[in-house]
Amino acid sequence: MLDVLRINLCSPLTLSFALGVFARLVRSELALPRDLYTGLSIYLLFALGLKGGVELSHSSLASISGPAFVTILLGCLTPVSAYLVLRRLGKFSIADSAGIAAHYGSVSAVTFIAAQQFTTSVGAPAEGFMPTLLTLLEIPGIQIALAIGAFQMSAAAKASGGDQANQPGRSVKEIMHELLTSRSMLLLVGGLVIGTAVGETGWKPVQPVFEGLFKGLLTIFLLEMGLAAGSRLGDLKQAGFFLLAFGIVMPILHGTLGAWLGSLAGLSVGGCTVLGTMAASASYIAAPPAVRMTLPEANPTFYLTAALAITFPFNLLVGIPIYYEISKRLCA
Amino acid sequence: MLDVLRINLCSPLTLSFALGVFARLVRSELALPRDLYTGLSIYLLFALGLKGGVELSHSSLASISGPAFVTILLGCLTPVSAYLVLRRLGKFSIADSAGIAAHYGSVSAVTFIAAQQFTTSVGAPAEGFMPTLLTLLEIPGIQIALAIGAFQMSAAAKASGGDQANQPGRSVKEIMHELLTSRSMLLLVGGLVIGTAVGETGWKPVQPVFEGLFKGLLTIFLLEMGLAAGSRLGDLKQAGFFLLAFGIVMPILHGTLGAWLGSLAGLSVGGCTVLGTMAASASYIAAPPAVRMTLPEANPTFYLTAALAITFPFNLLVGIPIYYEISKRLCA
Amino acid sequence: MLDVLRINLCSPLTLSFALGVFARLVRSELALPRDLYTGLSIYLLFALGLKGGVELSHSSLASISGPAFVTILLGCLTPVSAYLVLRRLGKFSIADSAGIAAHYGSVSAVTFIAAQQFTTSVGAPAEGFMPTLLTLLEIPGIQIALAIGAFQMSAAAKASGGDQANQPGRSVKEIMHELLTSRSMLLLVGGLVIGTAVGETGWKPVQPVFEGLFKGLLTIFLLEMGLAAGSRLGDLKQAGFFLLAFGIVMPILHGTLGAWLGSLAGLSVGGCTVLGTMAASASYIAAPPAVRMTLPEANPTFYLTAALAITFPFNLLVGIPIYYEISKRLCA
Amino acid sequence: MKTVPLCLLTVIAESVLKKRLIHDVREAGARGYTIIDAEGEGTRQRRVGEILGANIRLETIVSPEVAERLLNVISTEYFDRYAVIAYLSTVSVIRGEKYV
Amino acid sequence: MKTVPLCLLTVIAESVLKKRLIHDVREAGARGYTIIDAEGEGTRQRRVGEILGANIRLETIVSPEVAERLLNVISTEYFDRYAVIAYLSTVSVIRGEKYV
Amino acid sequence: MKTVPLCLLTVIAESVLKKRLIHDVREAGARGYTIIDAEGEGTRQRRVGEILGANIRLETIVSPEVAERLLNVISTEYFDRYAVIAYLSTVSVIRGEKYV
Ligand SMILES: Nc1ncnc2c1ncn2[C@@H]1O[C@H](COP(=O)(O)O)[C@@H](O)[C@H]1O
Ligand SMILES: Nc1ncnc2c1ncn2[C@@H]1O[C@H](COP(=O)(O)O)[C@@H](O)[C@H]1O
Ligand SMILES: Nc1ncnc2c1ncn2[C@@H]1O[C@H](COP(=O)(O)O)[C@@H](O)[C@H]1O
Ligand code: NA
Ligand code: NA
Ligand code: NA
Repeated sequence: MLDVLRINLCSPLTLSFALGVFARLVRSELALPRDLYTGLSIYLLFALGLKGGVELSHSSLASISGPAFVTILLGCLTPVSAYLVLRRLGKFSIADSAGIAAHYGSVSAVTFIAAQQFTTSVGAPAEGFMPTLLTLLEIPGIQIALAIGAFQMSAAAKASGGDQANQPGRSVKEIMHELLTSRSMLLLVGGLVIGTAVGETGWKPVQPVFEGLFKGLLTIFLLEMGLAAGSRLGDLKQAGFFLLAFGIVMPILHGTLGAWLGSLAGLSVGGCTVLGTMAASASYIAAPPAVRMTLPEANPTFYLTAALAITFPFNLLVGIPIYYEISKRLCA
Repeated sequence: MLDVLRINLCSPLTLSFALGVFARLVRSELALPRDLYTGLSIYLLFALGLKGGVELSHSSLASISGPAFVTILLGCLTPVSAYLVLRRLGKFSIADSAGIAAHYGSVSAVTFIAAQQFTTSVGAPAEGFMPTLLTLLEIPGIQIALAIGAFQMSAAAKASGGDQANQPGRSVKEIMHELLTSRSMLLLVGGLVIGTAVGETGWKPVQPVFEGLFKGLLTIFLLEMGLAAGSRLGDLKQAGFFLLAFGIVMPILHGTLGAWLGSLAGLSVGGCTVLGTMAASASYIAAPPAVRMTLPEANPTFYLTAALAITFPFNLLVGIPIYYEISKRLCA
Repeated sequence: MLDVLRINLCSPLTLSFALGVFARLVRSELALPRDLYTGLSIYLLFALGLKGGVELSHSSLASISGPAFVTILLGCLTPVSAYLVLRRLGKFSIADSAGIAAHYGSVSAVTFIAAQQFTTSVGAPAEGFMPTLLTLLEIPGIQIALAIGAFQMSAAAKASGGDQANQPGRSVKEIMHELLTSRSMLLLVGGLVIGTAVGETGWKPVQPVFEGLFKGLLTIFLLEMGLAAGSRLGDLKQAGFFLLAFGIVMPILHGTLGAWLGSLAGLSVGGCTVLGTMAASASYIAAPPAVRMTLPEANPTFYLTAALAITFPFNLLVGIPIYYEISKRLCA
Repeated sequence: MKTVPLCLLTVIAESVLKKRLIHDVREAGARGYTIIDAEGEGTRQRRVGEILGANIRLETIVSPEVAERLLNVISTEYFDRYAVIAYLSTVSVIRGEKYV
Repeated sequence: MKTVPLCLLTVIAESVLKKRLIHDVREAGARGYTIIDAEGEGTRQRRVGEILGANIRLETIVSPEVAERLLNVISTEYFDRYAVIAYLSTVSVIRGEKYV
Repeated sequence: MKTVPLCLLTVIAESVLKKRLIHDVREAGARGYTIIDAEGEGTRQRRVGEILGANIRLETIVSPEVAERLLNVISTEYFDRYAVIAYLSTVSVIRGEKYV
């Protein structure tokens, strides 16, 4: 276990993230240009999809249906559990609880990638169709949490005889459209389809870019993630102790649940680790704008700090090795 | 033929373009940052030039003079044929006819690259000096079409006793300067010269970037091209049926002419295919700003839609294989 | 010597720089997007640090202490010599002398890289810890020159009974903070630390990006440097003959001093060449903003033109081979 | 040169609102708008370089009636819950008839 | 603080005109200008993200005479055939003498 | 719609001054500011695309007193030695009380 932790901590990925946090702590002017950040995230998502697609072209439908089912199940369970914990135990407002739950119901692509790299490096690579599961998990969690929020708030408004009716809410259709056609969705699913269609032959000539550069560019991306997380550290106090604990304990619970469901669905140790990590991770790309648009009453400091400055580094540093150890035991 | 078409359709390049179009059709917010687009086009042009230069350093002057001559001939013929068809058959205004003709007289670098990739993948690589021909074809077509437009418009103005004299036209010198020192010209020619000068030895250390990454980055660029073309699809109706037919038939005629002239000049099957594709393609990088500046009366919807949303995908999907089949017969 | 010069002149790096200058001379609109420039410089500095770090992990502390000492000595000597020459011989104002001296006391990372590439290509690679020396030389020179400027100016103000006291100077602490936490410092030192920590194992997966792409991306960066230098050429006349001579003679003196001190500290021929180049080079990334902020009275035309349009190309084209020849003799 | 005095309405808002603001501007009857990326700080929080994105600065030249309508929409829909600032000034527009 | 009232002329135009507008501004006698990249929509067509490029927003602080001269140039050369909007306002400029 | 007339102070300056200007704006008591990247040319020299960086355009809506204070700071600290231009206008701000 300690050895696994050391491998994880001493990788350029983790250390780049740490460098980014450090740069913010010493108030450096270091910043990645906005367009570089966007370009890198487009690259990472598309490459992820493409490579997943090429590997998917070797998988049978039968082998994927069980894992797909448990993934959708995870997408329905985790936002509810997160919401209940925040509202009941944490005494957060309806909007804040739903807003944070939307982040924990969805999934962080970078954490997913880190988990894939990790399982490969410890010699237990995950199934080739994992990126397919990623796309299945990305959206339902956000939707369910936002629906809970909207429903509860209008109930509360009615109870207090409020005039919430004049609030120009955004239609479910609009939100669904935005999520389904969002950048990450299109690139992931598009990459998957293209990768499956072209197979190994088509993949070869583009492999130097979409596979060869992957880890190096991810290292640069993590530098930026570190900068973003570092600039949130100052908000930790405002977020409070409960949110700090939530950002660490909830992932462990969701991670265990994910690994367990994965083992039931017959995934390998690597697959369980990655599915557990997906369940444990909190989105900070797809969820924030959706929540900001739909639940503006929710305080961004809470959900951004929890997802980005607590749960993301936690998963990156110690979470993934933990889910791996759990998966090893579950699959033994 | 069908097999060749399948190879062409199932490449990451074509499918990325399709993904971009699809993203626009479903009104996704996906967009490449402007600077990434500029950066990629700088890279592609420079890499094209460099590689062409390195290969040029193996070619003799004798072998290139014939092909160079027919290329310049193509640059003089195609804008005239395009103008006459548009003006006589299509009944377009002088400005619109000249504006569109400028695009079809010039050449699209990305279509050129796709043709090179295609000929390599079917085992009939083109001559090493093709990028040199590209630079020869880039400019004359635009110039001739603009000259026709200016000349015809002032004739028409005189005929109607108009006061076109007070129109502050841009001098030929200014336009030539802009075209000759344009980004694409400088990078292509500069790359050619540098590549020729450094030869294989100097090329080695930079090869991983300028050759290794080429297809992968082109794939990303085509995603953006798809987005641009997709956002033009809505204008197809406004462009009308004639322009749609023009955007498909004209390339076939120009492509056949190019392949035929190429075979006369002694090019290989691959060389004829690529030269045919160059003749068939329509510029959407160099031509649009030149036309916008010089012939503002021409409607951008016409020339952009024709070049980008009709002819570019047509060539990419079925044009190139057609020119290849034609070239095979011509060279047999 | 001539052969060495030819190798140097016929590399894609040098020729790309020349292409950039040429583009400006013909008033081309060619320009790298600002964010691409920033992105490339982030990449180059980080890659430099990482690779240096990996190689540092093989070096012993004993082998580095001598070179480190002479490097710091160089950082103290070169700004003083540059200041004295400019003030006494060149009759520049205090502010201008100090401002230019700050540039020549610091170091240009791109020139450093070019020297490393050069020594490798002539078969005399420098020691692995050179990037560590780079970070040692980056800052003291700027500081010392700025201190001289501030001190002399307040002395002059007192002498003339001036009211310089009300000038809201920036505290030393602030300037030091900015320099120590500057982008280049953080990326270089951060890269060094990460590279040392992860060693060969961690380096492998990111090597395709941080080593494979290095020369190619540097080629693109030098295109931009050429554009920047080219747009300064017009200022050469304003800079005057003295500055032109200074920008060529001073580097030779500093380069000889650096190579000599390097040989005293036991560096190899390659190491002496690179250390000499470092001493000879003038910063145009770290120094300009620091000088602009602290000595606004200094004319940017002088220091930018000298560093960028005179000394940088001089070192790139002929300086480095000269320092190599000198080093060969010193180490013989 | 003949000019027409018109209202220049400037809105600075967090960038997630971009699409909605464009929609509102069109709905209210404006003939056009111009948008620029911006960063800034206000009473709420910093909006620069964070994952949520920065600000946009939208300006639109409109008749006083359209300006009034737009301000109403903006203040009821966004003011309480989003980072938004809006201000009006009068400018002399060439070919101003086009924008009424 | 002493200020001088001067004309602030703002021109929003399609970006192919950038070089020519800068030339016109200098010719008309302005002492400086500031340019910002912009996107927008007007009565002609959308000018964002297309290959032709987006808009620029140029502002220049000038005397009323220079403003008048510039407006004349812009309206005869560009208004009919290019996507352009221009408007004037009066601002109080510090060290305003510099810009007359 | 009720609006409050306030001062809109616009400062265009070389971008090395960004941090210091933000500091000054806060010190002077402004409640917020908005910054946009710009390029331009003035009486000193071109500030675009050079290594030193381009310009920024800062705007802040403030009370007349704060504007006066800020102008004083800017003119004593920067005017002589840096490329800076600053101008004031009056705008009608919605929820203007917030910014005083
Ligand atoms: N006084 C002000 N002057 C100029 N811009 C402001 C001002 N106050 C706020 N802003 C801008 O409006 C955005 C939202 O402000 P707020 O709603 O106060 O958080 C900020 O990020 C700034 O870009
Ligand atoms: N009413 C308006 N308010 C603000 N900007 C406008 C307005 N109308 C047009 N524009 C800008 O001017 C450009 C050209 O407009 P047009 O000439 O009407 O197509 C547009 O792309 C917008 O950026
Ligand atoms: N008359 C003007 N109108 C608009 N912007 C100006 C003007 N003069 C100067 N500027 C801007 O202010 C910056 C500094 O000007 P200066 O201090 O005159 O060199 C320039 O780079 C321009 O962006
Ligand atoms: Na999750
Ligand atoms: Na053509
Ligand atoms: Na030096």
